[in-house]
Amino acid sequence: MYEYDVIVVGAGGAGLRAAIAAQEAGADVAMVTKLHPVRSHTGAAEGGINAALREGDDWELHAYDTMKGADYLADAPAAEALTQESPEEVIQLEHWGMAFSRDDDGRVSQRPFGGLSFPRTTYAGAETGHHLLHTLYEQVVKRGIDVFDEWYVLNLAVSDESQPDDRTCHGVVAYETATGNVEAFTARDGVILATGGLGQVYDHTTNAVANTGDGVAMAYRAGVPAEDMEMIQFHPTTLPSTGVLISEGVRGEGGILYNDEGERFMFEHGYAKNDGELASRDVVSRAELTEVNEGRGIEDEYVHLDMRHLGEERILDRLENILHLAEDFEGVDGLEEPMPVKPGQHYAMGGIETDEFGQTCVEGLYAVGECACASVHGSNRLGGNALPELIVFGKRAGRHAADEDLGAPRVPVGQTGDSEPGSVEPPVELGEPWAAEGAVADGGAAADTAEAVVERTLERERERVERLLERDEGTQHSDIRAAVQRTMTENVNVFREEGALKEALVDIHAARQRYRDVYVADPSSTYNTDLIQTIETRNLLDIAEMITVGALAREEFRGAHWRKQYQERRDDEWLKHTMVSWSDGSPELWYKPVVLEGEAGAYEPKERSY
Amino acid sequence: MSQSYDRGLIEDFGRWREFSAGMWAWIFHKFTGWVLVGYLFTHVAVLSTALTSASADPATVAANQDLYTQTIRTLESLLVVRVLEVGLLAVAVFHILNGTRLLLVDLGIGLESQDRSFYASLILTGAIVVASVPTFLAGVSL
Amino acid sequence: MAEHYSSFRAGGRLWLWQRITAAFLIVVLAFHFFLLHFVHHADEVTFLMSANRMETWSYYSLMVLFLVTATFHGVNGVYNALINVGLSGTKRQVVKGVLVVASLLLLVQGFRTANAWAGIDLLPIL
Amino acid sequence: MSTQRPEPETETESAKTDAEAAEGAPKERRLDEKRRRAEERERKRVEEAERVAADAERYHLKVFRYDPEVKGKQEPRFDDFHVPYETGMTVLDALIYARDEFDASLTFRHSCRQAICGSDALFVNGRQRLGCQTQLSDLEQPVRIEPLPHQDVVKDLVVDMEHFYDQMESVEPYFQTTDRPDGELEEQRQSRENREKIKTSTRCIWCGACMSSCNIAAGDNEYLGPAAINKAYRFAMDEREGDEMKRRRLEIIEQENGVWRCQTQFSCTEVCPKDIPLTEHIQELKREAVKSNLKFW
Ligand SMILES: Cc1cc2nc3c(=O)[nH]c(=O)nc-3n(C[C@H](O)[C@H](O)[C@H](O)COP(=O)(O)OP(=O)(O)OC[C@H]3O[C@@H](n4cnc5c(N)ncnc54)[C@H](O)[C@@H]3O)c2cc1C
Ligand code: HEM
Ligand code: SF4
Ligand code: F3S
Ligand code: FES
Repeated sequence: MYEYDVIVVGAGGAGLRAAIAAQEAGADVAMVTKLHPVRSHTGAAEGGINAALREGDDWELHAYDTMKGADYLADAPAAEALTQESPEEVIQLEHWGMAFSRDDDGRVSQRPFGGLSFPRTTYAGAETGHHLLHTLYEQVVKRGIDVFDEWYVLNLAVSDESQPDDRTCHGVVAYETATGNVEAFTARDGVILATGGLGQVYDHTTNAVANTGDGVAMAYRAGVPAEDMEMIQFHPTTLPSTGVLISEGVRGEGGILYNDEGERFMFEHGYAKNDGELASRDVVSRAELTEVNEGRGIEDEYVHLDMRHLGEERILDRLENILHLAEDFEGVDGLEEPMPVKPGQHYAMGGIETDEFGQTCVEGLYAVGECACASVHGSNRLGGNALPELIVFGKRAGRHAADEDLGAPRVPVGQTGDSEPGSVEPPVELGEPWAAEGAVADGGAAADTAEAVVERTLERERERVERLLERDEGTQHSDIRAAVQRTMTENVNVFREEGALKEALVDIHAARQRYRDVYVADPSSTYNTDLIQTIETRNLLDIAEMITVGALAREEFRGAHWRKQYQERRDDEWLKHTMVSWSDGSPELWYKPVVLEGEAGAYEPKERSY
Repeated sequence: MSQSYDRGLIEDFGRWREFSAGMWAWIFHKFTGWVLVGYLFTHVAVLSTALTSASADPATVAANQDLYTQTIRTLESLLVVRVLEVGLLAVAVFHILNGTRLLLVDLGIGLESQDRSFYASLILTGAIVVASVPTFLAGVSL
Repeated sequence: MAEHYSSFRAGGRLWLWQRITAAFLIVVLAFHFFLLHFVHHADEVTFLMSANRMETWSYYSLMVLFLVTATFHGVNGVYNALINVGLSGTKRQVVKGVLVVASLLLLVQGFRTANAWAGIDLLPIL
Repeated sequence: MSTQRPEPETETESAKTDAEAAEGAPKERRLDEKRRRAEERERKRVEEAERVAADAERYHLKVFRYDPEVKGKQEPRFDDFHVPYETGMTVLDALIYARDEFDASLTFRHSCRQAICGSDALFVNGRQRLGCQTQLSDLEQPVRIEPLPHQDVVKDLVVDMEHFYDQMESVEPYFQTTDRPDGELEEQRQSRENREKIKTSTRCIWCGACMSSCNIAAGDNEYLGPAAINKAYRFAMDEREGDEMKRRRLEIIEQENGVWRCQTQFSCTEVCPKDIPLTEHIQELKREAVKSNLKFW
């Protein structure tokens, strides 16, 4: 049993920043992470970090771009917090030694990015995330913060009151990969979830194999609502064979998209008459797929991204990494030929519902980074807006968890008087109604002391691990995972249609049934990745279901969410967040209004054209 | 860690087939270096003992009949000694050439062609040694 | 966890000397070999000739310097190699001691040999 | 492989009725074309699949196995896997296939699949490489996959990285400076040239390949090793830290287990998946250290 003031789960950019902030605010902090910190997927981010640093730019413009990019589904207080604090956080990174690309005068360079009205994306070559991650980890090393790496967090220790809003999180239970020990970590002040993305519900994704949405699933089952889960960003430029990302920086620097007929289709086919390639990601992704579907794709699968005209010097200076990626993973020399690209799952705008300090409705439980939904990105995230989210909200949550007073939040969390119930008509039963695991959440048990809550969770998780290890026949997680990925990719992709969404629910239900039979083939307690993946797969099932339920519920076309039947944005009815809560073993759907009122006034929804 | 498996050093050198140029250069340089120190010690030992037995008699010395000269001559007339000397030459030449390569590397010169310069050292060593064989074996009585 | 090293050690100095002596040795060793195997064939070596050469000041000092640098270079090389395989603690001190003593012996012996040829009456062998 | 299409069937239906209205419209022609091509491709794919199944183009992997707890794996052994080949398949893909299809207990670290997380450095056909960055087609069969040499094996292909992390963290791997610019939003200036100079050194992904390939690091566990020295280089050469810090950095790397241990074997440079010129950096630091010491000796 370990005890700390603040426990940070996950050591990507968000977790590291949160840990540093909490420690600076005087808390005794530990990080628990299933990967060594430098292995986190933040390292894969390429393009950059948006910050209004320069003359002629200001946070209000950035906030405006963000809200517009979000198609007005973002909460203004969160978006404003992001844009106001991003500059100082970026400078902080620079002061911590991050190797930003530089202008001739020695200042940090900025470049244009999709959907931005000002070239405000700071970057470090095409490896921005790598530098950010390592710079932050270096600060954690400097501060001597305890890091439990290769410890997989199995569950949250949350008390079991009937209303999620009354519950408290007292810690987490984790599995030490190297030894198979299951241990409890008690958090006196708070638990911060920073578990990152969930791309593994799709098979063509830019996300890492470790991005299985564990945090979202754990919080969800502890009663915290998941917000806007249907809002999945598909990045328009990923390599067809692997899903490896070709940064938006390529288009930012002037890269051009061509179809099979050599047309610059973003302009020539009128997808974005003004911004062309630099339109928002959802717009470009749909344009590419439309080209492919209308027969103008190359090999009917992808389009070409050409950067040859930028010249070798500029490419080597700013996009060198892209050359390596195209070469190693697609066998294409970006200096000599155009690169094949197609859309792939990239980012989850939705996630664990939090306010602008990262707090969830469960006392003592925070979420930051990609697993959280503050909500900054609404229905579509702008490129370069996720990394600032990590550092801005990481810092806020860290300080808040360490009991610093940051004022009252303006983004409401949990069910309030403004919430509105919702429903979909699923073709099958959703959730796990058979789960006998406790009436309300499977996080904790009705117990009053923190110790008892933690102790119960520990027991329960030990049993779960043992149960999984004991069985020696049934289904293997890899089959279930593959089935989920297949159905999500086929049915809940860029273009969404009611019948297909329902089909996905049927498949997910079938997968859940099979999961009841799952077994772990590897009997070892040393580095048992089979066991860990089996547990992750359980999380993927919940995530897939949340995404699909949200997609089925939202009957409009907004941002990344496109519905065949509903070809327009419907502000009168749908200017609200879709919320899914785990209730009695099945998802409960409800809505909460979007907060458009910010410091800079109200963000009036306008038509989103680029 | 419950337990872990240490494959030990044997396995490393069991992998010699997979060594790269730089590693071979390192191994050869080590070997030749050791041989050279070894030789330095023996060399001084042999010379000094031979000298002890050299008589101080100027006449014998003048006639090159002193013990020292005779010891050296006897030694030099043995084929083994000659062959060993060729070996020594090889060792010394390689050590010099590769040593020069290392000095350049230390100065940051030719880092990209370090493997080629190693092969060059080898080939040159071979060439010099082969070319010197006649001289080295000259006048040996079998 | 992170050990902290701060005290300055002479590692760099030995390293530098190893290079400097090496540079010197390239020339002298080549000269030595060439002289004794090519100019004069090995089997023609005689005490007299050696003595004659040694009596020249410059040759004598070159050879003494050769001895000193070669000894330093060789012994330091060996010591370094041993450290590289992880020799440490008392063992290392012992090895160091042995090497130093051995090189001193070598130097003295070499010096006496040279003197014998040069006819200098310092620590005579003869 | 993902096929992202909005309902192909219905699309086809409506397209057909459209076609009756406006026969020969270019869009329609293209769609017809596309359908034809799709069919053709599908036929090809099936043929291809049959062909592959028939002559079973499989890659032969020999994978190191060890588990301290599992009977039969306590004595290290090599297992054979025959993985069906697809174009573009990497060593990591092959391992994942083998694990998912043949033996779920096959254990190896991996995450990003794109050479950035540094978890899957392996010893493949006698050389340290990242599994995800290595194309099967570049390798001779059987492909021998082993855990990184010179590190203790925890299980199968997983090695104990603790020592590597300790070395990395022992060089004060964090930015330190005494003078910060005034002004709240002022950044420290850095010239482009200086950033260029440290660029390659900042690319390290902590994969440990270099350390594993270095015989000195293997023989002498105190040696900082190329990656840690490179980390030190990254800071020592960063002009933003200032001269005073640079001296301190040089002191760290020139301690007895620092740069002087390097014997310029070059294997580190050869295996580094991020093409960091490690030997060059180490050599430069040696010279820097000597230079700064000459002033003091
Ligand atoms: C290829 C790519 C390029 C991108 N480029 C950009 C860009 O240019 N600009 C931008 O702004 N954004 C970019 N993004 C988005 C951005 O990088 C991510 O959203 C962000 O890095 C996520 O950071 P994180 O800290 O939330 O999560 P991660 O960095 O993914 O970290 C998650 C952490 O949680 C830990 N964890 C997960 N589950 C558990 C568990 N069960 N127990 C314990 N620990 C756990 C993991 O070990 C890991 O340390 C990009 C994303 C991708 C995939
Ligand atoms: C003639 C020119 C010579 C040159 C250019 C030369 C060069 C070098 C260099 C650069 C090293 C250091 C290798 C390293 O630390 O990475 C070295 C090592 C060594 N040298 Fe020389 N050397 C020469 C002559 C000699 C002589 C005459 C001797 C014998 C007395 C000798 C014995 C050694 C030994 C024992 C080592 C250590 C080898 C090891 O690493 O184990 N060298 N040499
Ligand atoms: S220097 Fe290269 S080989 Fe070494 S750890 Fe870093 S990336 Fe890996
Ligand atoms: S392999 Fe080792 S010896 Fe030096 S050049 Fe690299 S660190
Ligand atoms: S899987 Fe991340 S480096 Fe290979």
